[in-house]
Amino acid sequence: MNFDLSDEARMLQDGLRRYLAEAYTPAARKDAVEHGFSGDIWAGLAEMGVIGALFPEEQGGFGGTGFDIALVFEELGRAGAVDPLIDTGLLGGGLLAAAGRDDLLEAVIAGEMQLALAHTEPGGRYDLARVATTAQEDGDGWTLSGRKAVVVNAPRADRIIVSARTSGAAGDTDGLSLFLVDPERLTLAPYPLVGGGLASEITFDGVTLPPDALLGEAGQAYAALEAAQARATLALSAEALGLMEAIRALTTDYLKTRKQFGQPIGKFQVLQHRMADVLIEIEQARSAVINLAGHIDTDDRDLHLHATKNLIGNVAKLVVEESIQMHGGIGVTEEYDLGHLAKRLTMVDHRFGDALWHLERFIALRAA
Amino acid sequence: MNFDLSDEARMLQDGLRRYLAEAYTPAARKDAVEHGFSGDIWAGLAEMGVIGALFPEEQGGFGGTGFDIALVFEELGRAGAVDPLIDTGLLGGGLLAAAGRDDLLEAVIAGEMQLALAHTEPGGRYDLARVATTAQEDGDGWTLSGRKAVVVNAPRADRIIVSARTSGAAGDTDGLSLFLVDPERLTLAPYPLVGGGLASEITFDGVTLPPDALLGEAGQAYAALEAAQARATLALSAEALGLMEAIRALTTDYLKTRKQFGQPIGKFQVLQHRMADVLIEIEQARSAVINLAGHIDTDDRDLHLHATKNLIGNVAKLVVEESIQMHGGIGVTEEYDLGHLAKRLTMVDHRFGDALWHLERFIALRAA
Amino acid sequence: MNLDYTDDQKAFRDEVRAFLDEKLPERLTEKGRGTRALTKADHEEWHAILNEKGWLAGNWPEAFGGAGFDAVQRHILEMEMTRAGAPRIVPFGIAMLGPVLQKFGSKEQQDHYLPRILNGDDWWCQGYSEPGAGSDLASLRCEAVRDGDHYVVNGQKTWTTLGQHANMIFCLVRTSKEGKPQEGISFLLIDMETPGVEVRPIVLIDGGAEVNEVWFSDVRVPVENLVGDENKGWTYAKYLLTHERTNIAGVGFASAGLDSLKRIARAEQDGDRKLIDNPHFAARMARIEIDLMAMATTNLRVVSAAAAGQAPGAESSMLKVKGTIIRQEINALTRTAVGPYAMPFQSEAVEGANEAPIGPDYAAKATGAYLNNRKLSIYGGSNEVQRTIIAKSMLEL
Amino acid sequence: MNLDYTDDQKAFRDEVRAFLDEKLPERLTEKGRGTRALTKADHEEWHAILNEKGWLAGNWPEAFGGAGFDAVQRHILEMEMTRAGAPRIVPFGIAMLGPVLQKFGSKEQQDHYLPRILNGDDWWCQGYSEPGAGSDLASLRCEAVRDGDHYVVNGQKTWTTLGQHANMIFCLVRTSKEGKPQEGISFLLIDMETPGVEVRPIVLIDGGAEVNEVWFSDVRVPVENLVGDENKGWTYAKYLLTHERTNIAGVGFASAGLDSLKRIARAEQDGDRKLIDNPHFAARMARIEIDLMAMATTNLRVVSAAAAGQAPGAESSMLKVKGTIIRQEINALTRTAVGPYAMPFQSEAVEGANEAPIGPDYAAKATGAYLNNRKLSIYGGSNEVQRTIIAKSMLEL
Repeated sequence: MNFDLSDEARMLQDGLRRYLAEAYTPAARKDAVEHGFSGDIWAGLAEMGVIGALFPEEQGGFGGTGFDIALVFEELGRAGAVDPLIDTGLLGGGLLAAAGRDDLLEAVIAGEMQLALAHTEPGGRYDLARVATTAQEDGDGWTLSGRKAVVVNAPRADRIIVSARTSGAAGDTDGLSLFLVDPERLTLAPYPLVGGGLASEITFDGVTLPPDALLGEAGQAYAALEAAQARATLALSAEALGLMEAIRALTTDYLKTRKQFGQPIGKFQVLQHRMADVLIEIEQARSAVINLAGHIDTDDRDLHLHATKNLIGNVAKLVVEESIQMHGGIGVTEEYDLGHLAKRLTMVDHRFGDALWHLERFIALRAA
Repeated sequence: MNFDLSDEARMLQDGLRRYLAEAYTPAARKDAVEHGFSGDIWAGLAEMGVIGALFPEEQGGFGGTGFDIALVFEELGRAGAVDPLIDTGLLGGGLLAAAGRDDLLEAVIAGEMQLALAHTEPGGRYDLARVATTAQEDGDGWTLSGRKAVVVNAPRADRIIVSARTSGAAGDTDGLSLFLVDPERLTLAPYPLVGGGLASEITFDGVTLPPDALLGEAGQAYAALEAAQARATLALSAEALGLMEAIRALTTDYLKTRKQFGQPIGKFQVLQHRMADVLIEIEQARSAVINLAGHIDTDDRDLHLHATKNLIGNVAKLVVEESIQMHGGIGVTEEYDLGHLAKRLTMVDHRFGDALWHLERFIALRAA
Repeated sequence: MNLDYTDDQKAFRDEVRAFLDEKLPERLTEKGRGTRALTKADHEEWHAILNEKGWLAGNWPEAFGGAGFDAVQRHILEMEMTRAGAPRIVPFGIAMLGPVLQKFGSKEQQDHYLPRILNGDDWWCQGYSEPGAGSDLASLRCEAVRDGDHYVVNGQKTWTTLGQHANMIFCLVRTSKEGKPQEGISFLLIDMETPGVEVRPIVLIDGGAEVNEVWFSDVRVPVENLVGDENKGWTYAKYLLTHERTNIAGVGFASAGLDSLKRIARAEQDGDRKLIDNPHFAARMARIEIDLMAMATTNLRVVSAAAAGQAPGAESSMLKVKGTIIRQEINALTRTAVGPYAMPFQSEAVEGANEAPIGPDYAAKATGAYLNNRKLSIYGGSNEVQRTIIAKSMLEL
Repeated sequence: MNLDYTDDQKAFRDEVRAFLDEKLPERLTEKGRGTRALTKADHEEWHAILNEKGWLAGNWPEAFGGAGFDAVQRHILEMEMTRAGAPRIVPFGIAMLGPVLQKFGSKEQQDHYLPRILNGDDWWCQGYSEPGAGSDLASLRCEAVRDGDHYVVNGQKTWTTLGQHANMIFCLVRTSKEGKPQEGISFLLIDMETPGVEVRPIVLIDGGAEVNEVWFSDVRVPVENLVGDENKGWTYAKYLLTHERTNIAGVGFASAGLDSLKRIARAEQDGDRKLIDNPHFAARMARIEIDLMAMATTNLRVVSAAAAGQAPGAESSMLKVKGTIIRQEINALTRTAVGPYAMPFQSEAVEGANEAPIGPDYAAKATGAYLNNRKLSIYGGSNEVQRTIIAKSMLEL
């Protein structure tokens, strides 16, 4: 049992924290918020090996454990970073790796390729098997028909991985296949996301793809999707932890400096105790992230996945609401840093399943 | 719309509050806690017309509205009274009234007869239809077989009303019948209840009853049981409100007098704000009781029944836990008044359905 | 005790419903439900319709052109308007300034300003909060120095809602630094066209810009614009705050929000069932509804007591706290209900907002409303201030 | 980072399990699960078994006859004992007084008292709290006045757990009224057989009488029973409180309580299903379990840091607060789980408690445990005191 970081991990953590503190200026963040990511910073991250840290050596990286992922994303969260490392790295990259496409993965790790996963569909909520989009094979390749919802990073992606059904019906885990699509074949109307970044709705209206667009084995994509999303959920949870820490630091500072009724508001016992409860819950979130990181490659993965994402969702709500309340009016203004962090933290509950969704699945697993 | 009490109601309230404040001495309460009720006080309540206030004129009373019931039980709760007015008055008396047994009801209203309802069975929890006890008719009357759980007031009852199945199976609403049983036919081992009073487990092992033991029509008792329990639930909710008020008063006094760290603990902002939340929730409980009282004879009865008992259960937990916490060690001692009140208030959630039980039924009604 | 409306009250409710059926423009209710913001003209249109009926100022005595409704009638009117999706009556002139002028204003001020509020000639906004003086109003610093027939005002106000539409602002200003902080405050009416007044929007977390900073640089205000006595503004401000607390519980908004949430939950697919049939979702929603059912009755009790002439005390504070908690929980659960479609940033302030929304219509406002309504527990006396009021009135400390 | 035990730690865990399998008397675990209280003899029997193995004082250095375990080993021992249903090690001698004597006691005190603790010759209890000085220990008033070779002690202690079994008590007494309140306190060892010591039970809300008042009337205590220096007792008391906080999170108790709750929920019929399949019940239970999974890891982090020589700071306070909340919620949900059978009053203190319980076995303790365990958030520094510690260490105010 050992909760200390290895020397390599600590070096990466220190380096990344320092880099982001310097590079992620207000201007860079604004750029990333509006345009999905900031090219310079993306290159900087790649150069530091941050993308490579998400993959094991056999896939061309030098990390890939749950703790590596947690470390990287906690720092990105702390900086309020917008860059789509989840989409390009863990979702897109993870699926490329599962399909053995080392050629493309190399470009991803080098920071030269952006990816997006077009999976969720309108009305599909968080159910990974609820895909109705179809891919029909004919002599010349594949024809895709269907709709995809809130495809994060699609407007900036060099390739989009699209899930579609080659057999079965929405809700089946069998029959899902993945396709690698050049976005130039699609019409993408970008829109902004709360907390920054870009996404698109995508309609496939008989889009044709060459035969080699198929990624991995036809009909067998569910397990790879599940594994990639589990790692993405760990990343998002760790990002949430970093956001919580940044918000806590901001709020603590505010409590010390803001005066009302003749004293710093941090002198008010009621705010002290509520802040203590916030701190306790953030420690719970930290342990939950550790639990998931430590079990991401074990049989207990899903139990911890559901427990962690449920807890993160609940704590995120508490942290957002209490920090805004303690700030008062300034907490709901766009200009102040808290707004950006609070929005990103709020959105954590809307990807890969919210607290209620994971609660129900935790109960089901425990009853099984 | 009018939230004022009528003059008669106000007189009853004032009289009852004064009477209980005087008569319900620590010795009288101890007597009632240990023996189920105190004879003098029971007679006093009957003489004041408190039992009669639970019944409408056509049943020999002079009240019987939801607001009459709420008024009486709020005062009983405020005094921490143990006397089994729910069992004798609303359950037993209500079922006698429904069966047209005015002869016995007269004795109840006069305070001369105590009743108990033997209905719940081991494993039956709060489901009114989950009765497996059977009553078989033969030429000479009825034979009862089965078990009843936690029959409140059985050891002190002059008559016990027993529910049993004359047809159907546990869970059916049809096929339930009621029987009036002389407790001398039974072996009752009394045991004490948390918060005071006595109960028994009852085993019917082929107990024979005369033909006229049947109360009302055979197989048709469910609606009467439901109505009686709805009124009993209103009474229990109002009692809970009275208990909350008594606990609040005790806690407020304690906060003003108990000193720690050099000042009354009520000066600590944290306790002030938590006490404010307690007060807010007690006002919610008061409104919930009013809602149920106002709808007890309407089509919306069950919606308000489930809403009110759910809310009462949740607020009771908050009030008990916060008041004990604010008292510190003395709050968990038997000698101090809070103990008795907190125990009674805690037990409210264990009769006629707890907060979770009513939540599920509220949801089902809303979905219907 | 009787929970039903009297026959008169029922008749009034029916009259309100008939009026709303006939006169409330469909275009305005659609805007309220959709993603588009109400414009200044929209508000003015609705005020004019109400004024024509004589119901714009339900709380004003008939002598001042109001409807002279009692608390129950006002409650009925508010509930029915909310239920019908009518725009909210902009409170600054009607609900806030009006009662102050009626109680403390001069005859000239009453004769001049009150009709202009009803007619829509003036759009008022509120100059109370300052940076550094949010819940702690007594510490405000914006100052007015007497100079002949004028006060010269310098300083800054903030959180001025809809100030961008206003031509007039009522302000608390410091006219003396002697004595206790609240003793040197005066209540001043300022024409926003006066040189030196500047309004700057504050962009909020949901992208909207409904609140503003208002800056005063050597703004000359005629002394006749002082309400009541100099240095007595604190008294008038407290009186105003009491009146602001009409409908403080927001039962109508909560009911409308809950109805909307239920519609969403019935529409959203959640695996093989609708979201409303997800027991965990249903439990959270039921708890809110049960809380709201109780609070609505608490509100009626306070309204009923007010109609009988009793002044609400700590009950207002209780309603404020519980009411904002309930509304915020409805907002939070609505955000949860829309699932991944909470993520698109769909603000009125963002270009292209008049395009079709991303995802289902009902999702467009969910996240913005959640974020924006965090303010409910902050403004109008934060919930922390309310809890202290409740505790003091109960603990007598 | 690695969440697994090392091979050595696993081997130790297996050794503990084998020991418990062999040596823990079934009679004692049955008592723990049933309705009967452990007697003094039961505790002494278990202590003797542990002492024979050398594991009674896991936290003591080997030089004093302890096991010299590090924090992780102590954690493993505690978790395994709790899981096996072993009686708790009575903390007053082993966990509390022992470390104080080892750090601040004289050689004579160490040589005399420490072996007697291990052998079970002395049963210690704690004299800290007084009426009027609960969480505010510095305000205590029980006084010791020097008279030749003795202190004469007068005053009262309260909440003295298991004092009815004890022959010795360690007390905080006031030896000076000068300076700050905490500066005049001394740490005194008192033989309870001394004339003038009186123990009176306090009956608790669950009917049990495990705590006591201890009264001192002109009790003469030899000066050699003073630990360390006069008026320095506050320092020793704080040191003791730190040690008391071993296992402050109560993860073992919580896990055992959750297991028991699950067994009950699987046994309880709820309409046509088992209670554990009631989604609303299952949701409350899952939330507790999810919280506990996280807290167990927080606890391991603190334990691991302690094993590496780091002194826990505000983390102890966080574990105390969260740990008591979780345990109390388990108690509350267990009470809920047993349904109507929470109503019978089934106390160890009530005559006839050795008869068969009313209703299912598992129901007998539910209400008593819920009520009694309200104390968890009160004693050992109330959760309010802990939150203040957390806030101060974080806000640096």
